[in-house]
Amino acid sequence: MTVSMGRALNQALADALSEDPGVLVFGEDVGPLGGVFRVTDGLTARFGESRVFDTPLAESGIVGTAIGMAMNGLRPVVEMQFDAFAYPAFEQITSHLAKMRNRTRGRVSLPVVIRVPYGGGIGGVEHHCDSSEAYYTHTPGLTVVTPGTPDDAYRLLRDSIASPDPVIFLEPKRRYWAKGELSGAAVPMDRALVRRTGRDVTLIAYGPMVATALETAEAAVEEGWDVEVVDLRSLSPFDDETVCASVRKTGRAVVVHEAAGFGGYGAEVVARVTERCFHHLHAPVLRVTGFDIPYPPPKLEEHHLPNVDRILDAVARLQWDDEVVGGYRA
Amino acid sequence: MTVSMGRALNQALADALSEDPGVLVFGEDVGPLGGVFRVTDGLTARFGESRVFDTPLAESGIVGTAIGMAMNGLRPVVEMQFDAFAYPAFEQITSHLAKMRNRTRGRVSLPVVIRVPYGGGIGGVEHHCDSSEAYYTHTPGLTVVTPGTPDDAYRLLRDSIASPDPVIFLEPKRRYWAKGELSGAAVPMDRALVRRTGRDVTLIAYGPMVATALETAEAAVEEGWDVEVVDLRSLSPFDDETVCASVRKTGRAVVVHEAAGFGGYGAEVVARVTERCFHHLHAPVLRVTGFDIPYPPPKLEEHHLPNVDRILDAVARLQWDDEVVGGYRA
Amino acid sequence: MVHTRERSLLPTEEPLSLLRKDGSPVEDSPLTMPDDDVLLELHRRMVVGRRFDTQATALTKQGRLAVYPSSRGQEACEVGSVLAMRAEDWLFPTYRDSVALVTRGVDPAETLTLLQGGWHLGYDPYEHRVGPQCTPLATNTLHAVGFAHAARLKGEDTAALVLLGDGATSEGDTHEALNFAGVWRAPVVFLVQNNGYAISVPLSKQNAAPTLAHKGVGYGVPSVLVDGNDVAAVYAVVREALESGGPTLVEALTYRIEAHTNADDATRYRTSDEVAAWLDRDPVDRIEAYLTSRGLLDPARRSAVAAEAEEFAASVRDKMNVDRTYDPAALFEHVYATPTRHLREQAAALAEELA
Amino acid sequence: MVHTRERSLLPTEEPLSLLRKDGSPVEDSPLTMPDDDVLLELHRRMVVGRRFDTQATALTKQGRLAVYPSSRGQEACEVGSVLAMRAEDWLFPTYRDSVALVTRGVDPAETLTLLQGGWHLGYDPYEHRVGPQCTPLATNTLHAVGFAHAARLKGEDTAALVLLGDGATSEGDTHEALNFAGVWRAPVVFLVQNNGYAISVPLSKQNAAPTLAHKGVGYGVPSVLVDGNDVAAVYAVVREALESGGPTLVEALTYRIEAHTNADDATRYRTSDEVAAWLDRDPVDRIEAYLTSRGLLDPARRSAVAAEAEEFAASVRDKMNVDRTYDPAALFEHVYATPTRHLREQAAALAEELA
Ligand SMILES: Cc1ncc(C[n+]2csc(CCOP(=O)(O)OP(=O)(O)O)c2C)c(N)n1
Ligand SMILES: Cc1ncc(C[n+]2csc(CCOP(=O)(O)OP(=O)(O)O)c2C)c(N)n1
Ligand SMILES: [Mg+2]
Ligand SMILES: [Mg+2]
Repeated sequence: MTVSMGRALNQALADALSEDPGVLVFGEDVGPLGGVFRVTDGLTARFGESRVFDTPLAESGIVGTAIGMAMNGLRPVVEMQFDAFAYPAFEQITSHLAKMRNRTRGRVSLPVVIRVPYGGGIGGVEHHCDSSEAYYTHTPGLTVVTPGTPDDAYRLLRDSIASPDPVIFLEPKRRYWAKGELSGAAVPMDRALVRRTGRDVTLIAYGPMVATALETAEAAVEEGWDVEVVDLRSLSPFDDETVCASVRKTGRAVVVHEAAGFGGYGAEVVARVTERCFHHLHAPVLRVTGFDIPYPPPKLEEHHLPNVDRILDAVARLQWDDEVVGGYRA
Repeated sequence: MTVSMGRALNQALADALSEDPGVLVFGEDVGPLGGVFRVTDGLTARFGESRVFDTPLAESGIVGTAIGMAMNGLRPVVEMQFDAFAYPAFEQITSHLAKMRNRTRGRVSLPVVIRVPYGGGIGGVEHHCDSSEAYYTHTPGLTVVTPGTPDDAYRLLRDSIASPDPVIFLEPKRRYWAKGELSGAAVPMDRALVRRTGRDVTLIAYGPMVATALETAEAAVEEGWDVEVVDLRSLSPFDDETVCASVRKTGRAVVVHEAAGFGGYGAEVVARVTERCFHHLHAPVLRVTGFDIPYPPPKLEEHHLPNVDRILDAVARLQWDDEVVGGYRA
Repeated sequence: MVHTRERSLLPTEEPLSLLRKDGSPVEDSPLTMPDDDVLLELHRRMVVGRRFDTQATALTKQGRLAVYPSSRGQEACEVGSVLAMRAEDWLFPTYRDSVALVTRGVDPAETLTLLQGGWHLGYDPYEHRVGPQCTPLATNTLHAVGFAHAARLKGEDTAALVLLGDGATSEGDTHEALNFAGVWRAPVVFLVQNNGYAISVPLSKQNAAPTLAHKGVGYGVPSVLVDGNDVAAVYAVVREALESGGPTLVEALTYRIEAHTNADDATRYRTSDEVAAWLDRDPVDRIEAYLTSRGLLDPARRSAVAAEAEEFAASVRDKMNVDRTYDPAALFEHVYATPTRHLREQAAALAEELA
Repeated sequence: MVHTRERSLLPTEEPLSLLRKDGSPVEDSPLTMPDDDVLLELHRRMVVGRRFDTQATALTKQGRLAVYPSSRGQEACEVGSVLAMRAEDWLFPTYRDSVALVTRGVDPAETLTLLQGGWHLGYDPYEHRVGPQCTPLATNTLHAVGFAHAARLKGEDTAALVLLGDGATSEGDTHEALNFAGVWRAPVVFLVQNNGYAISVPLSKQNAAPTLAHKGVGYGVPSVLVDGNDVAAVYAVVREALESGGPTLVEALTYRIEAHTNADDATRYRTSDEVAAWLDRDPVDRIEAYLTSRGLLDPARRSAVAAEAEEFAASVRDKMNVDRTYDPAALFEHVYATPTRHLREQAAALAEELA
């Protein structure tokens, strides 16, 4: 079945609501309106106001009450309307959602999913295009996942709802309308997937950049590079095994994300891949990321976002002419 | 003059208040009580209630009103009582404080300093020992500094108050009582300092870990390692020049911080140092950090915090016997 | 009227007003009717403001604006409150308040910069004493309180007027702002434009108090409920509040006639009957009826105002229809007062890429 | 008494009470005096609770606790509210509410685990229906609302009692929680123990409303002001509120006799006269005087209660004086339901280091 990512998410919510009476969906405008991206379209009509409902406009309130509900045995799936509007909930997420299980020595589970449409590329104005993954991935206790395809949107959301741990579920909003097959195949939630095999260099991407990385790989064929693309899917925990196997094979890697580079998620990827694969690397692992600036206005965002050319450029800088294996240059 | 870091901070506030009538100090308990760490001790008595005052208990309110005051020409210096209690202000910090100058094309400056006592090692209970620097350093528009000595506490705080940009001023609370000289020497706010020179390996540290790194360097002498210690001082912007000069010289480096390693600030240090010094490195840049867990309770924190032994261990893992320069091992 | 100690802490049960729906004056209103020249000016600016608003909505259809949140139907609030401001006062608006901005004198093209997508803000806040149009809900309430308190500390007679919606009253920041304002007795007017909805969410799901004005009670902040489609009443209430020297919470009952933005589909959450009922309470018609009945608005002035509105709209159209280029170097210039070395490097890399 | 439609939205001007300072009964109280056996139990638990509290403070001096926030002087709130709870109700306490916890039946050593520094929490929240003692102020109010609403959705007759301080009422979360509770009509009782200070900050710098109970008005949440040193009144108010099926905001006027914690120096911000005045309004003395005057509390029972308190304190002392070892493996076990590979690696590294 070919569906858009938005529909795949809607289907995942509907299936979870059908199968488990403890699942609730709530947030701002997720009820009759179906969410500003229509991800919850039709769910109130189908499951009723007590399972899918609008809340007062207060993100800390949404997450804080979700915590209370989860303590009382329910499985809330809440929506933050846009990335930057999750920040008012930061304290509840960081000090409670992430820490409750640890604090209580495992006695209190918080199976809460926080859906966050994130990233740019849709001509959105200020505060509507942040890539906030690094704030969450640095917070122990949170699971952070992000789909790059409709198929993963469906299964990662189902897995997130089923997870006993709180999950930050990052939805790449520019891919809501991108279509793909629902395979029905299961993939463990914490595993990365090699989306395209290649011998020369590994592109490590996630969420909105998976499609861009795959495009780059196609474009690279012309340049004579055989590019492998790894889709991380799970940002925390990180699948060292899959990523390092790829990088050890290719000896070169580029990490791609929309978020600002400085202190971004890519830094962790570079750091751990370098630690684990140092002697396999022909060149430092490079990053292609957003600039270290607030997300730009619509008319300028194209300059900020990683694109095929910029990724190809980084690939070109991976010291291809450096034939001395592990060569040392003063 | 030998003073504790706490006194040095107090002095910096007093001097700034004296010199500039636009400087205000406010927050929870910073008035008559002088703050829970007594950093603002005596300031209300000296400068009056309209310049140094207690606010209602609301961190978003404190930062949000500071933003308004700064828009109106004042220079607020606010205190978050402990690291984790700054999270309620996350939205104001991230969406406004960090972005106002950029949003207004430089027309509105926000010279606000947010003082955050951070880190552990003082037997504090939950939520009183977070190392939250990575959240701020990943946010463009913020300057993030942290002193490792009383001398830097004084001058970095003065510079922060004088800065036209918002500064997150992280105070390593376990070092409040550590004493040192006030040198009176000026050092640009955005520069790292080599605290100890050495030939074999660079320890990169900041805030509470500067002292620990220096101790490690002394202990390393016995092991035959000549250790250089770089104190970052400014976490954002990062002083590539000083750090890379050191690493290019030594060829080996370890980054140390208390915060959880995954997605921590150290990842950025590893990533950018590796990018810039790849062919000078004999071994991957390693990290010694807190574990990827919520900060532990007092009775267990010693196991979590980086210490001399753990840093020495990391140094030992820097492939010293690997005599092949830039050697490649499959 | 509202700040005397004797009055109850509670707002009135019925909204204060000066003009009835049909434009006839309310006899026993505790509010003072503004002078005739003020009323005429209020009318003129509402007509111009509405035309501007319609023009902006039209510009979204032509792809000239990224998005536009219309305030059609809310002109009495947008215009009444801004004209009540004194020169020294500051306005802290939201995304919905473009009409308020142009009424305050901000250039319409500069006003629309945010929504056009050219930059996050097009005007100089210090020029017209107007803070940036604020998107994260309720966050501007705290800026207003801080600003007003700073003015007080500096010995300046400046009050702040902050605009927010019914939905925004649910955010923690609104509460913290009201509380700080109450404790500091800061000269701030919180004008809640209760237009019945936060995007699709009706007020009944937002709050269970009899009115939003009741929220002032918990902070010791005097509260007023006003008919938000009665521009004379809004003007009178806001002016008095701004001059009071302390905080006031004003809830203005109004309605947004258009969808939340051009991207919204309002038929999903409200009926056309409801919209029709509010069209029948139109704020422009109301003041027009009153002024006409008083003989202050003759056909000549009416058409002069209409012509001015058309002209204004035409100039907005012209300005916005210009194809602009946007300099990517701007991305790096103002992140910090002095661009850091990292940013200079990134700017150079981008420049090279584009060369 | 408080939930009837006819009553004003506002709390009473004077705090509701059943017993005067001297223990004499208030004749015309709208509250219902608890049964004698309840009163005796309230007394007994207050005496035991206070002794526990003194013991805990003593343990800080011996280095057995990392920190202890005493609730001495607040026993009427701690004990009155908890005994008013039904078995099926849930308590959401703060760091200050250790006496409430032991009153609810939580093992004292488990209660003190957090403050002793052994772990972040020592008890099983599900065993006694007590949430973790919450440190980030006001955040537990939202947990209580969510919990109570979930109970409603599940068709269970469970109410939540959340404890917070005067200072915590200034946080945005308190507002959001009251608002959600109002809109959802969630069965939650917000008990604000107004002890006059948030660490060093007096109420006058925290809020400008006549009372904190006035904050309920803005949410449509019925509000009650009660004498927080009158255990009978606290019991009566909280019990009725818990049974009401909807939200209630209760402000209890009380005082913390000790410093904020053992680490605090209260002489920096309050006078000993002020403390003395409140010592004179002691909640334990008050109920004792009443029970004695009623002939319910004879010297025998009084000394039996005192002996029980001593015994309890001794057992606490014994339990806390045991030298414990803390297994570092615990650090990694419950960060996730199943430790991730990274954490297993880190746990192994630490184990090796310690081997
Ligand atoms: C903190 C935050 N959360 C969510 C949003 C997304 N959002 C934009 S407008 C809106 C509804 C606002 O309703 P209201 O306050 O009544 O103002 P109105 O749009 O009706 O003028 C929402 C939820 C936001 N801008 N900021
Ligand atoms: C969000 C947050 N900010 C700051 C603190 C630090 N802090 C701990 S207790 C306290 C005062 C609390 O006062 P109140 O709510 O009146 O409770 P009390 O201690 O008097 O019982 C403060 C500021 C905190 N725990 N949480
Ligand atoms: Mg609205
Ligand atoms: Mg208190």
